[in-house]
Amino acid sequence: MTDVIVEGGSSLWKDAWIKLSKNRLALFGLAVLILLIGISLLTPLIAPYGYEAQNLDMGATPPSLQHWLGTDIFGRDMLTRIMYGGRVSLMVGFIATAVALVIGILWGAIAGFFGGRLDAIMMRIVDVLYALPFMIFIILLMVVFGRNILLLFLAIGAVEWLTMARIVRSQVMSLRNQEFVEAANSLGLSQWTIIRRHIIPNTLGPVIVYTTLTIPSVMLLEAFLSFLGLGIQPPESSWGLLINYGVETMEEFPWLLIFPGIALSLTLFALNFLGDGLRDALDPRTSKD
Amino acid sequence: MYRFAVGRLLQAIPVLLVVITITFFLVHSAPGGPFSADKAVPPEVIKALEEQYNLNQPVWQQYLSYLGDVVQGDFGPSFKYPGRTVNELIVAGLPVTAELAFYAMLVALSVGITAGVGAAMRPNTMQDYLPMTGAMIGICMPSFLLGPLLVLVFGIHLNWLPVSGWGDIPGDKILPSITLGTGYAAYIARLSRGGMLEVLSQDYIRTARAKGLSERLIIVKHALRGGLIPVVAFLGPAFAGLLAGSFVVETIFQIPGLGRFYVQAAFNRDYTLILGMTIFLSTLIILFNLLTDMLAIWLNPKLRQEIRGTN
Amino acid sequence: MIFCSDRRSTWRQPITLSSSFKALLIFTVLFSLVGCGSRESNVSSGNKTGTLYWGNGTEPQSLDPHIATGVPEHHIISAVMEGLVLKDRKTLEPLPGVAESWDITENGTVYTFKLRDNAHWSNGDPHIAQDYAWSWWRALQPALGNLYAYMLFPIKNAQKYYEGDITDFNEVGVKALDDRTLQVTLNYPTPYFLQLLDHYSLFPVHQATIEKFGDADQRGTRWTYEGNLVSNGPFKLVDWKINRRIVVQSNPHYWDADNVSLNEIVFIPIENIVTEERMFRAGQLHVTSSLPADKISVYREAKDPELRIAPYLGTYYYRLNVRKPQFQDPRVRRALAMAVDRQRLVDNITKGGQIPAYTITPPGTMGYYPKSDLTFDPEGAKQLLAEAGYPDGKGFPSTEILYNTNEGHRKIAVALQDMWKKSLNIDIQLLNQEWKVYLDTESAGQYDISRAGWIGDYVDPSNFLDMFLCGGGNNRTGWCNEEYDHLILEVAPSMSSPKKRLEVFQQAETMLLDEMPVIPIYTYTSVQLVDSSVKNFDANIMNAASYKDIYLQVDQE
Amino acid sequence: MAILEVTGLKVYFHTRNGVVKAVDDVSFSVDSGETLAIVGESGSGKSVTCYSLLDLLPKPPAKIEGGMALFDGKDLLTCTPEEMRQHRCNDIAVIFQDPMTSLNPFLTIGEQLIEPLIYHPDKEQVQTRVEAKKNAVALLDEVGIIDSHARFDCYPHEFSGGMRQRVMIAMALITEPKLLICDEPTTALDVTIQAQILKLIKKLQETRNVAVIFISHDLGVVAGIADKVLVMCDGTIRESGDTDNIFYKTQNDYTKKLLAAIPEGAKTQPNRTKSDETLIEVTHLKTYFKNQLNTNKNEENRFIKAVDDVSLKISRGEILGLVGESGSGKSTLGRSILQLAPTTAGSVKFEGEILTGLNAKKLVPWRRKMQMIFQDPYASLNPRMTVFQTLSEPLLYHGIANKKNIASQVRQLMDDVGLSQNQLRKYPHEFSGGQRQRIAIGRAIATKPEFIIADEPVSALDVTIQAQILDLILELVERHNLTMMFISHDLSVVRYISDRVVIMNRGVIIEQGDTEELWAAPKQDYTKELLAAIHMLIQSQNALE
Repeated sequence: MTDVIVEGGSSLWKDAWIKLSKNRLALFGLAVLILLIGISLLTPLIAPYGYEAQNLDMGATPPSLQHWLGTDIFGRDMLTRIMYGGRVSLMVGFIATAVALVIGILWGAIAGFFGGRLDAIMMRIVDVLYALPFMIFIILLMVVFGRNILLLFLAIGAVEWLTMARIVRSQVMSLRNQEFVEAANSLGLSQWTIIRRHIIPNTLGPVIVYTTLTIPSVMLLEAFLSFLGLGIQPPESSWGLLINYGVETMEEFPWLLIFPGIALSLTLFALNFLGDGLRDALDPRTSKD
Repeated sequence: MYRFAVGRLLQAIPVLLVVITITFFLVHSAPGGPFSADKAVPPEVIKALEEQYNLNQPVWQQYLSYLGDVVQGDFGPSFKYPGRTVNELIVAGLPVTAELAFYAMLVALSVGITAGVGAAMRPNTMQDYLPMTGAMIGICMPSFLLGPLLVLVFGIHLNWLPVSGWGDIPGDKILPSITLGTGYAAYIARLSRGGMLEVLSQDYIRTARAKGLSERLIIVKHALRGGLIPVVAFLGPAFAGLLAGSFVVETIFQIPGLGRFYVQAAFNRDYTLILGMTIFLSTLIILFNLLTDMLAIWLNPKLRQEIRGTN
Repeated sequence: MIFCSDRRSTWRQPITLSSSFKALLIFTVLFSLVGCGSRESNVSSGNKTGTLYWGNGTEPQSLDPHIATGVPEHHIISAVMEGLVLKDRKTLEPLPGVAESWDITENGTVYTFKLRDNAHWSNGDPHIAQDYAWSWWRALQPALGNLYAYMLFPIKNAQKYYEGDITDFNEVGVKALDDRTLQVTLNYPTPYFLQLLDHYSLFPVHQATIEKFGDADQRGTRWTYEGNLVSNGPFKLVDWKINRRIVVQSNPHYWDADNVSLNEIVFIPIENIVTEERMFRAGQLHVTSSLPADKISVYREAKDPELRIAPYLGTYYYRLNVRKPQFQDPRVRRALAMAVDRQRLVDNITKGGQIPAYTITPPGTMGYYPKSDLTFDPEGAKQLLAEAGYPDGKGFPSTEILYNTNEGHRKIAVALQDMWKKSLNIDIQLLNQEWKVYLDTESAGQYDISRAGWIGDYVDPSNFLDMFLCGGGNNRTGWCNEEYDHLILEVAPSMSSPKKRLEVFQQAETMLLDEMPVIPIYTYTSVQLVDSSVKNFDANIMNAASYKDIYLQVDQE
Repeated sequence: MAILEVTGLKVYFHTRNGVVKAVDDVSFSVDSGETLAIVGESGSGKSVTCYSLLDLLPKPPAKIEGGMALFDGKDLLTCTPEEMRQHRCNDIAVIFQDPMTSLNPFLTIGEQLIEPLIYHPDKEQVQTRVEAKKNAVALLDEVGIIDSHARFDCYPHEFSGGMRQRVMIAMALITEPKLLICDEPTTALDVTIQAQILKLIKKLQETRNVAVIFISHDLGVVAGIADKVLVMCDGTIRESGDTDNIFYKTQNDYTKKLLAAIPEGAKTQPNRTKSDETLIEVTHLKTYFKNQLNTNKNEENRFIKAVDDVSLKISRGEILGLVGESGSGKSTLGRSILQLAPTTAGSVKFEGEILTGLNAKKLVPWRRKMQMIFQDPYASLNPRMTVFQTLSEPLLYHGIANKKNIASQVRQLMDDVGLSQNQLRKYPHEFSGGQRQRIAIGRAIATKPEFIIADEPVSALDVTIQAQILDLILELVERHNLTMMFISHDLSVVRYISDRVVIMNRGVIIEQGDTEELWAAPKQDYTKELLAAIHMLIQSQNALE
């Protein structure tokens, strides 16, 4: 039995792209995201100052011509800090969410599709992970494995995929007794092929919407972990950390909070518009023309 | 219905057992003992202390004796606060955290559902975009930012509400509940809007309208029940999140809840306190998940009969 | 729609919205209104009823003076208990406490204390000399885990008894001659011994109460909790709600009860200093335990009278692990020390009025002003580093600064990282570890440079210099110098006059600073907010408050 | 006197890709006591016309461009929402098509019945709950719900399709309307129940002197009930007049096409040379499901006996019709034969090989030889796969085609099922019901099977499309020499297509035999009752001839 090479396979995504390009809001979201990613990638070239270049006399000055977004208490240029912070936050946001996405979808699809005792066991495991004390888990990770970025993804991924698994499971359970799944069964396709080709593409809608909500919360979780010493170490920083420090001096130096906050919320809005647009695009019922 | 509840409770016991076991060995393998301190502690003192809390026994023996105690409801003494038992600390902190989580859930549900339903009634108009944009801001606004902001505006500049404490001064429960509840209000707004839009497109809504019922009655009596099912499904994970999230809010508003204890216990390697709280919190989460599942079943008459077995 | 807060005018509904949206708006506004009754802040009500609201940092571990170690515990214990000797609230000179008077023999090794006859416990029992003999016996029981047992070691044979070399407590130099007189014999003349008597590890404890709740050396008994504690201080414990408040009220049986003006003190445990500052501004606290660094400059510019900054007997320093290859050569250690611009660090980063420190012992400790040739000289440092084999920092191995998760430590580490990079061109990394892990790593010596700080237990150079004795529990640098130990352990105690004693300490300190296993950075300052209505709470380098003298008075502007 | 006078009604849908003229200048009138039937295929605008009268159309896309609808002198199209509520409560009521989704699953039927009475817009007509319940129970009896007092507090899911439609009728009549709009009330029901509902509506109309607008796509149903008929197509009226001259003296060719599409009469082509080799043999097959409803352990109804000890043979080249009402177990039997449903006992042999008991892996080669066509064209195709992907999957999976000739094979399939090849890139939702069923058939014959089970392939389609699909199936059976089991509840369709017929009820085979013999002389009385229900419809039609 040759594996199914479907010549027109990619068309689901091709059509999705055609539909997406007609949705102005989604395009705006995509443009903003590409802009942010672009800036992050080019940061080493276009950053006005070194990210750890301190200038203690210039401590915490408001936005000026020299420093467009002002400086932090060490006199470091905030615009550069936000750019470098973007690199970390976006990387962490996308990769950790991807990890959570993959594990969550597979776990949810298998639990939902097979049901019965397997489903009960898998879901009880999810309940156990929900209840475990996250804090101890973090400290242990930090200490036993030392300190590097991969650890951060493991820590975040281990928490985020739980809810994703729940969503995908409820979606798959409703799809399971649809007639086209029974038709695929009557063709004699293997369980795994049915899940891969028929079940998962039809769960993309709600999964995408949830993903666009996960990325910002993951960025904030990264800040909390970095603050504890698990994530990135000073003098590097991320949007979450900048916001965290900015909150403490909210009254004295408001710009330390406002600009990273704008960066994060811009990402969130862009992601949401893109996510809604992508969900509609992947839903064949929305007309292509 | 109760047969279903009993079935789920029986399932909860092995889950709890696994949670206790994993946490126990997780905690004991974390480096740094409960008695190390900034000032150098003479070795003979450490030996004496460990004897008193029988930490010198092999780990699995401690585990078995700990399980023995837990079964009788004794969660052991706290290392960090000599003389205080874990039961005492939890009894002091749990009601506050549960109450905070409850009020936050109240805020989340009331604001979230009102916004969601309002948006669903007139989709793609100002009354839809305004709450939904607000919801998006709510999601992206972390509580460690929203809390201080509310305190500065309402607590200090306008001096309407107390800045901290829980239950000492009237009205001191409002700001913390709003801070903790906002994030979830945003989620619930989006979920209830989706659920309501889906239900409002159903045939039986058209039947209700054809019967000449008023728009308001159709929403409240016919649409709400079906529309809010996705929200009910979300309550389980949301409650777990509220309990975990209360740590930040308790620190900002100086609330004597379990959240801060939980983090401090981890930092102090207060083994019995961590274990005790993990058991309590996970029981609370499991119970709440069971409650929300039963509510979801109760809401849907067809499921309710299938479970109860007799029509 | 009128709001009830006095200063705000009416706030009308500007925009009209569809009906359901109005419902939402009205609902949220009403919901927030519910709390708005007439509310008087703690400070204003406290000033009327003589109740002091005190921000006390973290939740106290225990009020047993022989177990507690932290500053929050120290505040409460010094309110409810009192030692033989008190300290003057400005000069910290010894003042008569439970002991009415005392005389010291010629050679300064035997002290005889005369107790007051009207001294009583808070439950009315008479307070007699035997209480002290029993209490100090209890303080030296190893099972109790008393981290401050070493404060009693100046007493003859105390250390031997604690370490189990001798078992008969009578050999220890403390004897109650009769109900009113207590005789204490020391190993060798200790000029600061009277100060030790004001430290809570030497406070008396009520034997009957302790034995009612378990044996004397049992750690986790409930004798210090609300309703049980019997103490001899100006206040007595009335209420203790975990994580909420600890309330003490004036103790009628106290020997000096009539001069105590405060009726009640409420200690509020506040974890987060940012929250504490907000509570102060909302009038819920008379005194805060600390203040966030960035807020200090705001209060200073505003010349706010409620801001109080005072020198504090403590030094913030960095430990260098001499066992590491790059730090074996003292010239490298010295170069690092010389490259630190302490003045700019204190002005721009810590901003708490700290004093740049060039010696380990804070200047002015019991009249001891240590001299040091350490100055900020980046060029000299660069040159010294080159001499030590690392011209322009080349070849210098990558080094890590270890610090525990804390906002203040992070800022200082980042600043120093940059200073060393700029002037010595060496590559420094930062390692932020959680508290217990930090302690573990440090005591196991697995660090290059680590952040450290020491707050004096009593005002005497020995409390600082003892840290660096060979094999000392707190000497985690791995540095050892017999000559230094000899000076501190043998030569200094044998000096007859205090002045000569200080000269020996100077010699030892100079030796320490030449080798530079540690880099002094700044001398601490106590920074806190004190409401204008709080009187007689004077600043001193131990940041010790004598609660019996404090009174509240609103001064009419 | 005309109770409803509609002149020049125009309703357009403003969708993203242009304006759709759903109703374009329609005029008609209805007198009280008279039944007007509006007939047309799906998409002809018959429902939109009626719903626009009661303002039930979703406003953003739909917009009433023009025209007037006078009801007792008042224009429905321009009245205020408050007045419209009065009309909905007192004057006009609607019975919707699908009883399964038109009742609120979360409320008891009693509650939904008394709602219009206790929340009546004008105050003096408001009734107390007790009063309203009395009226509701009386009405339930009238529409034929047995022990209505007890069933008052039950939930919709506890009623069968037919019973629910009776509740809908009661719900419509409770406010004593003057005009009753029935939107295809019997389409989703079985044939015997269809007859009963039509009789009920007729009786109620006479007793209450109510004007009725009866919307349907099935002329057979309309013949027996309507006084006047309106034939609509693409939003316009093609013909209107009394029932008999529409049915028998029509000149309009569109109406003729509709009349011709009603399948009746015996199977026309001669039987092919039917070989007597048995392809499928089913012996004592049992398929039981755990009865979710009552789990108390008494033996008797612990299991639902969907298929209860069935034995039958299907010989090669034959089309076997399997007939039964909904819930008779015919679909389960089909799925059990294909091993899609877990069988409890008995065996299924395919060309002598026993299939029951084989695991999934071993079944794959047999799967190639047996395929299935499903009932609901909307659900049986994966919404996110293009036609090309749906058709190429079986071909590639079973190695019938490889990368090179897959495109040509798929195009060949498209021709076989009569679809244009340029639609390969499209998604299922872009096709009509009939076209989708053609895709499903294409997928079924892709693996060149020998045996196909068609589970109610045409019951969800319009009558004209039905005829085309049946012809397609017959042609394919012919060309590929297939053997087929045709499952349906529609007797006239089964008679049109199958050689032999098996009648099934409650999981048991009642009777089986050649189609025409069975039609002429049914032995079992259940079969008689089934056939009688069909005759009733045909007689009313003949009577008019």
